[in-house]
Amino acid sequence: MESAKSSCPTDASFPGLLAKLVLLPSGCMLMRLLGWIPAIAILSSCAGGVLDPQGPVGSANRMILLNSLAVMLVIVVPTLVGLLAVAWKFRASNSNAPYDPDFTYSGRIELIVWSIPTLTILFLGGLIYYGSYQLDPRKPILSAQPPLDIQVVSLDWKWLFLYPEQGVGAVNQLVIPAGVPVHFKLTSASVMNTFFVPQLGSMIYVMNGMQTELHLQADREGSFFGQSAHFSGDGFSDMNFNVSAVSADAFARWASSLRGGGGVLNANAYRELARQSTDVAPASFGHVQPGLFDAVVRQTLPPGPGPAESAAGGESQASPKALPAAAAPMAHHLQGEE
Amino acid sequence: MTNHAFSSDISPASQTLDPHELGGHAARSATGHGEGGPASKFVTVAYGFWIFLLSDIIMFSALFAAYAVLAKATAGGPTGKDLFEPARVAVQTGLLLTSSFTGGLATLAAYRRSMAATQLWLFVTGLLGAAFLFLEMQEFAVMIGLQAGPSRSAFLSAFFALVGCHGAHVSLGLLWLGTMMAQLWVKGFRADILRRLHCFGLFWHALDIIWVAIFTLVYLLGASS
Amino acid sequence: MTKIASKTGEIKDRRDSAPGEERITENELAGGLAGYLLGFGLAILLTIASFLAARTDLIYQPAVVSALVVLAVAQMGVHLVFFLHLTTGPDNTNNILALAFGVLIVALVVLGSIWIMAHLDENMVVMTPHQAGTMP
Amino acid sequence: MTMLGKLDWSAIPFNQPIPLGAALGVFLAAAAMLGWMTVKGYWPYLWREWITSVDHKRIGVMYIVLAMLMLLRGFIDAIMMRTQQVLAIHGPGYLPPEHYDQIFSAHGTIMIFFAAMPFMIGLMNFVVPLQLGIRDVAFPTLNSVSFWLTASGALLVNISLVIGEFARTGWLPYAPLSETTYSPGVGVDYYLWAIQISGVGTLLTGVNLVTTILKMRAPGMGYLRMPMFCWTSLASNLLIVAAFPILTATLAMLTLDRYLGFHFFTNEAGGNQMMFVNLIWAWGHPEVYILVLPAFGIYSEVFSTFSSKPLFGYRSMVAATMFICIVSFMVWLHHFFTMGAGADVNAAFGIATSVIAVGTGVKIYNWLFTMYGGRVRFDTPMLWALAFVTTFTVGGMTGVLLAVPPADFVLHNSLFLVAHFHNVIISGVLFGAFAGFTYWFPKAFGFRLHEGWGKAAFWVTLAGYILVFVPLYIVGLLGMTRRLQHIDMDLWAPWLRVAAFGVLVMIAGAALQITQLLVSIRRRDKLRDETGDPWDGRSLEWSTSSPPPVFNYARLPHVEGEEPYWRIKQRASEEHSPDRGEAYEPIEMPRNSPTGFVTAFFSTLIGFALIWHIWWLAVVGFIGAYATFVIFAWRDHGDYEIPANEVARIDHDHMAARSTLLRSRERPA
Ligand code: HEA
Ligand code: HEA
Ligand code: CUA
Ligand SMILES: [Cu+2]
Repeated sequence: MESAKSSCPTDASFPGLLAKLVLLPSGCMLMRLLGWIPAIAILSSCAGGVLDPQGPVGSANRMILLNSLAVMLVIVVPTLVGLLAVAWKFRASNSNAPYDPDFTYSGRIELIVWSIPTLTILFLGGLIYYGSYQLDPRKPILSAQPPLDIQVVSLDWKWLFLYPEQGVGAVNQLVIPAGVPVHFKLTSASVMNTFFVPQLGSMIYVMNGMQTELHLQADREGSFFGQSAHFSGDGFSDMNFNVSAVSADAFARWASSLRGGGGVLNANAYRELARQSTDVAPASFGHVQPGLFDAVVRQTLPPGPGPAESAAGGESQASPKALPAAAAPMAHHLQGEE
Repeated sequence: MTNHAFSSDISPASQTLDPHELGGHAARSATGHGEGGPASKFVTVAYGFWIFLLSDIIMFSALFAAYAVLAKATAGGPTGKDLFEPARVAVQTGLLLTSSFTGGLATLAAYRRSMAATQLWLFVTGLLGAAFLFLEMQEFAVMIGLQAGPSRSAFLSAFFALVGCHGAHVSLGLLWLGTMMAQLWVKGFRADILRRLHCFGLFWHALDIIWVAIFTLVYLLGASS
Repeated sequence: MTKIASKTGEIKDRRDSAPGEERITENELAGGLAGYLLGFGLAILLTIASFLAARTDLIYQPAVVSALVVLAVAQMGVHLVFFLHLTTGPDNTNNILALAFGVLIVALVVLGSIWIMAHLDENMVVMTPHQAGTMP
Repeated sequence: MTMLGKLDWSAIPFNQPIPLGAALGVFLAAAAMLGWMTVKGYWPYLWREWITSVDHKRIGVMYIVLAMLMLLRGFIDAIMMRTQQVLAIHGPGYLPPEHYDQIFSAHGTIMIFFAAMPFMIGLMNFVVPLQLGIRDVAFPTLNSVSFWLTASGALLVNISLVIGEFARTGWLPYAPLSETTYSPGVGVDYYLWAIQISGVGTLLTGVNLVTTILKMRAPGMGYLRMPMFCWTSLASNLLIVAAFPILTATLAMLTLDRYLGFHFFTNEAGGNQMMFVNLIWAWGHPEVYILVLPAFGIYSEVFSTFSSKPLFGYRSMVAATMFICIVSFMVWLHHFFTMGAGADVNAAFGIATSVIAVGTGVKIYNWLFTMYGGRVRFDTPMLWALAFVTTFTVGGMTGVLLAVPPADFVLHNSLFLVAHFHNVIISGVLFGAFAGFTYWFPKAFGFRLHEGWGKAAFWVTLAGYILVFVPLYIVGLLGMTRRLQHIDMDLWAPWLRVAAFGVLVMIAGAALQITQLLVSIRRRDKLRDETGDPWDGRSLEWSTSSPPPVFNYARLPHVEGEEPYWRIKQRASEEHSPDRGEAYEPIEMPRNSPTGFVTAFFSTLIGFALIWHIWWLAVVGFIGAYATFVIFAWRDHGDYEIPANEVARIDHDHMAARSTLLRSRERPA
C-alpha cells in the first residue's frame, strides 16, 4: 500500500476502461448513458468522498471498489444491452423476427448461463478474500514511522479524541500528523456509532464496553470531513468532526500548546461530557486523566445516561477551551473545501 | 374414520412390480408427493402443524444461540454451577419424558376409539406436565429469592428466557389439553377433534425434544463445566 | 380419509402420511404400544447416561461436551422415530424433508451466530472489572 | 391515571402541528368513510362478503388494498424525507430531529412489513390456489386470521401517529439505542408490538402456503409441473417459516429487556448489543428474499405470457430459486462487515453473499432467452418487467459491490447503500407488485386496467425512480451517510436537489397510477374481460372465469403436463370445445368466519394495552382471544355444500363465453 498519487480520475485506470466500454459498441446510446453515470460520479468526487482518498487505506478501498465494479460491468453491460435488444427484436409487431415457441431449453445455453456469473464470482471471491485480509481494520499500516495512538470515544452526540502519549484531548476535532500511521482504539460511551472519515478509508463500529481498532493514515496535509455513519439518536446529524492532517512539527506544536492551556478531563468532567448534547462546538482539553479510555471501555465509568438526566440546554457541560486557531482550521459546519 | 386401510393402500400389484416404491410417477397414481391430488384433510392439518412446529423449533434455536453467546456473561453474579440442581432437573426430565409416553398411550387409545382410556391418559399426561411446570416455577422462585433473577446478568436473562419459553409452551399445552379433553368429552371422536388430538401429540413430543436440548446444553453442561 | 374419490371428485393421495400418523407404525417391527415402550425405555436409558456422563470422572473432562451432545442427539432421534413415527418410507418423504430443512436452518443460525459472535468478542476483548483501571 | 397506565393527554401531539394535522386529517377521512358506509348501508355487505370471508381470493384482495394504503403512507414519509433533506442544507428544515427520526423509521417499517409484504402475500394468496388448480388454501380460516393480524399491526403503527410516538431508531431498532435508557418513550414499544402481532400473521401465512403448495395440488400437478410463481412462492414461504421465528425471538428478547429488566442487549450486566445485530440480520437478510422471490415468480409468468412462449430453462429456474432460498440463510453478516469480526468471517460471508449473484444471474439470462424467439407484447405488465430486469441488474451489481468487504468499509450505511436497496426493492418488489397487480387484476375483478394511463404511470414512475436514486448513489460515493436530518456539506447539495425533483416526478407517477385505477373502474364495462383469459395466458388460473366462482373450478383440473392450460386451449381449439363432458358434483366449501377479525380486534387491544402499560386491558384482551379460539374450535359445521346443479349453472355460463373465445382465436402452429 504505497501512498496515493494525485486523486483525480485522470490517472485512475478505471475511467480508461470505462471509456473503452463506452466506445466499443459505438452508436449504442444506452451504453453511453450508462457509462456516464459512474463517470459523473467520479468527476464530481474530486472534491472529496470515498473516490478521492487521501491515504493508503482509502486508496486501497477505492482500488478494490473500482476493480470489482469494472469486473461486473464487463458482464452486466452486455447483459443490459442484450435484454433490451432481444425485447425489441422480438417485438410482436416485427414480422422479420422468427417465432419459435419451442425454444425452451438448450443444454449449451444452460451451461453458459450458470458459468458466466460463476466465473465472475470466482474472480470477485479472490478479491474479497485477499481484500478482507489486507484491509482488516486491525492490521497495522506498514511504515517506517512509528504509529501514533489515538483513543476515540463516541458520546451523545459528539466525538471525543484522546491522545494518550500527549496527555491531551479534543472534542469534535481530530488533529493528526500527515504521513504517520494512526492507530485508533475506539469505544462508545452510550449507543452504537460508526467512526468514518470518507477520505481516509475504512470505517468501524464503536460500542459501549467494547473496544474496536482501526489503522488509518493521511498522506498529505489537509482537512477532511469525518462523521458517525451509524444513526445514534436525535443529535446524530451533528456528530461530525473535522480531521486536520498537519505536518509532524505542527502536530507537536499543537499538542504542546494544548498541554499548556486549560481544560481538564477527569472522571467528573467526563460524566458531564457524557450527558446528551447536540451541535457541540470543537473544544479541547489540556490535561486528560490517564486511563480514562480504559475506564470507559471497562465501564468503570458508567455508560452515558441517555435522555433521562440530560441538560435541556443542549450545550456541552464540560469546560473545554477553544482550539488554538493556529494549529488547525477550526470550523464546526464544515464545507466541502479542501 | 373407521375404515383403516393400511398396507392394502398400496396395491399388491404395485408392490411386486415396484418393491422399493421408486417407480415412475404414472399419471393419477399417488406417489406421496401430492401428484394424486390434494391430500386428505388429516394429512394436510398434521403437515401444516408439523411445519409450524419446525418454525417453533427455529425460534428456540435463536434463544439457544443467545444462551450460548451469553452463558459466560455472568457480570460477576452467580454461574450455572452455583445455581443448577441436577436432582431437580432429573425429576423434571423424568416427568416430561413419562408424559410424552403417556401422551403416546392416549394417541393409541384414541386410535382404538376408547373414550375412557383416551381421557385417562390425557389426564395423566396433563398431570405430569403440571408437575413438571410446578418444579420449574419452584426453581425460578428459588433463584429469584437468591437475587439470581433475570435482571441479575445477561446469562440469567438468557437462562430465564430460554427455559421460561419452554415453560410457557408447556403451560399453553396444558390449556390446550384441557380444552380439548372437554371437546372430546362433549363431541366424541369427531374427525376434526381427532386431528387436533394428533396435533397435540406432535406438539407435546416436540416439547420433549426441546427439553432434551435444554437439559443437556443448559443444565448438564452448565453444571459440569 | 383414505377413500379414493371423495364427494368432490378429488383423488386423495394414498401414499402420503401425516407426520406422526399412527398407521405408519403398523408396517414397522415395533408398532403400537411396543413402539412406545421401546422408545420410552431407550429414552430413559439415554437420559440416565447423560446425567451420569455429566458427573462421572471416567470421561476425559473436556470431552464430556461431546458425550453429552451425542447422547442428546441420540435421544432426539429416539423421540423422532418412536414417538413421532418418522420413517424413511416414501410416504414420509415430505415430513423428513421439512425436518431436514428445519435442522439445517437451526444449525446455520446457532453455529453461525456462535462463530460470528466468538470472532466479534475476541476482537473486542474487554478486561473484567477486576482488572479495571485506577479511575475514581 | 393508573387505570390507563402511561397514557394521558400528553400522548397527543398538540404542540406539533404537522403530525397533529396529519392525524386529524386521517381521523376525519376515516370517520367520513365509516359514516358514508353506514349511511349507504354497506356494513352487512362488507361483513358478509369481505370481513368474515375466508375465500383466498377475497383475502388476497384485502391484503393488496391494505398494501396500497400503506404504500401511500410510506410514500408520504418518503416525500417528507426527500424534501426535508433539501430544505435542511445549512438549516433546520421543517422537521425537527425527533420527528424526522420517526419518519424514516416508520417509512422503512411500513414499506417492508405493511406495504411490500402484504402486497406479495396478497398476490400469492390470490394466485397460488388458482394456479395449483384447487379451491382454497390449506387452512382458509387461518388465512383470514393472518390477514387481520397483519392489519392489526398496521393499525398500531398508524395509531402511533396520533397517540404517542413511533420508534426513533431506524427500521431495525438496534440496541442499546432501543433500550429504555436511550429510548424511554413508547415509540419502540409500538414498533415491537406491531411487528410481533403482524409477524404471527405472516408466520401463519407461511405455514399455510407451504402446506398448500406441498399438499394441495390438482391431480397430476407434479412438482415440476407447477408454474414458476408457485415455486417462488414455495421458496418465499419456506423462508418465512424459517426466518420469522428468529425475528419473533429477537424482538421478544428486546421486549424482555424493556419491560422486565432483562439484559440481553443492554450496556449493563453483560448484555451484548452485537447479538441483537447478529440475530436481527439472521432474519433481515432472508427477509429481502422473502420479498423478492415472489416477484421473480411474477416476472417469470409475465415474461412467458407476453412473449407467447413457455418459460426458458424451467428446471434451471427452479434450481436457482431453491439455491437462493438456501444460500440466503448463509450471508447475513454482510450487513455488519464493519463491526469488526475480522478477516476470516468477513471473507467467508462476503464470498457467500456474492454467490447469490449466480442464482439471480441465471434467472436474468433465462428471462432473456424466454423473450428470444418469442412474440413480445409490450403491455403494461411487460413494461414493468422490462424495467425490472434492466434496473435490477444494476441494483444487484451494486449489491455485490457492497458484498466486497473492503468496498463496504467505505460504503456501509451511506446513501450508496440506500440507493442499492431501493434499486433492488423498487424494481424488484414494487415493480413486481405493479406488474402482478395489472396482470391479475382482470382475473380478480373481471375487467382490465386502462392501458394508456397504465403506460403513462409506468414511464413517469420509472423516470422519477431513476431521478431519485441515481443521485443517491453519487452522494453515497461522496461520503454522505444515511438518516441525516440536516446537511452541512455543499458537496452533496446539488444531488439532493435532483433527488428532490425526482420525488416530485414520482408523485406524478403515483397520481397517474391512481388515475388509472379510477378511470378503469369508471370504464369497466368497456374493459370487461368476458373470457377469463385476457392476456392469452398459459397457466390454470386463466381457465376459469373472471372473477372466478367461490370454488374456483367446477371440476378440479387434471394436469397432464407443463403449462396445462395452454394444452387445454390447444386441444380445445382443435376440438372446438372446452368441455370435458364430465358430470358435476356438489362442492364443499369452508364457511365464513369472524374468527380472524375478532382475534385481530383483541390483538390490537392487547398490543395497545401493553404499549401503554394498561395491564388489566391486556388481560381482558388475552381472555377475549382465548375465548374466540374456543368458540371457533367448538363449532360443529365448518363447511357448507354447493349443490351440483348450482355448480353446473355457474360453470355453464363461463363455458359458453369461453367456447366463443376459443373458436375465434387461431393458434399458431
Ligand atoms: C419496500 C421497501 C421500500 C420502498 C418501496 C421504498 C420506497 C421509497 N423510499 Fe425508502 N426505505 C426503505 C424501504 C423502502 N423504501 C427502508 C427499509 C429504509 C430504511 C429506513 C431506515 O433508515 O431505517 C428506507 C429509507 C428511505 C430513505 C432514507 C434515506 C436516509 O436514511 O437518509 C429515503 C429518502 O429519501 C427513502 C426514499 C424512498 C422513496 C422516494 C421511495 C419511493 O420509491 C416510493 C415510491 C412509491 C411509489 C412509487 C408508490 C406510489 C404509488 C401508489 C401509492 C399508488 C398505489 C396505487 C395503485 C397501484 C393503484 N427511503
Ligand atoms: C429486495 C431486496 C433486496 C435484494 C434482492 C438485495 C440483493 C442483494 N443485496 Fe441487498 N440490501 C437490501 C435489499 C435487497 N438486497 C436492503 C433492504 C439492505 C439494507 C438494509 C438496511 O441496512 O437498512 C441491503 C443491504 C445490502 C448489503 C449491506 C450493505 C451495508 O449495510 O453496508 C449488502 C452487502 O453485501 C447487500 C448485498 C446484496 C447482494 C449481493 C444482492 C444480490 O442478491 C443481488 C444479485 C443480483 C445481481 C448481481 C444482478 C443480476 C445478475 C447478473 C446479471 C449476473 C451477473 C452478475 C454478476 C456476476 C455480478 N445488500
Ligand atoms: Cu461490538 Cu464488540
Ligand atoms: Cu442482506
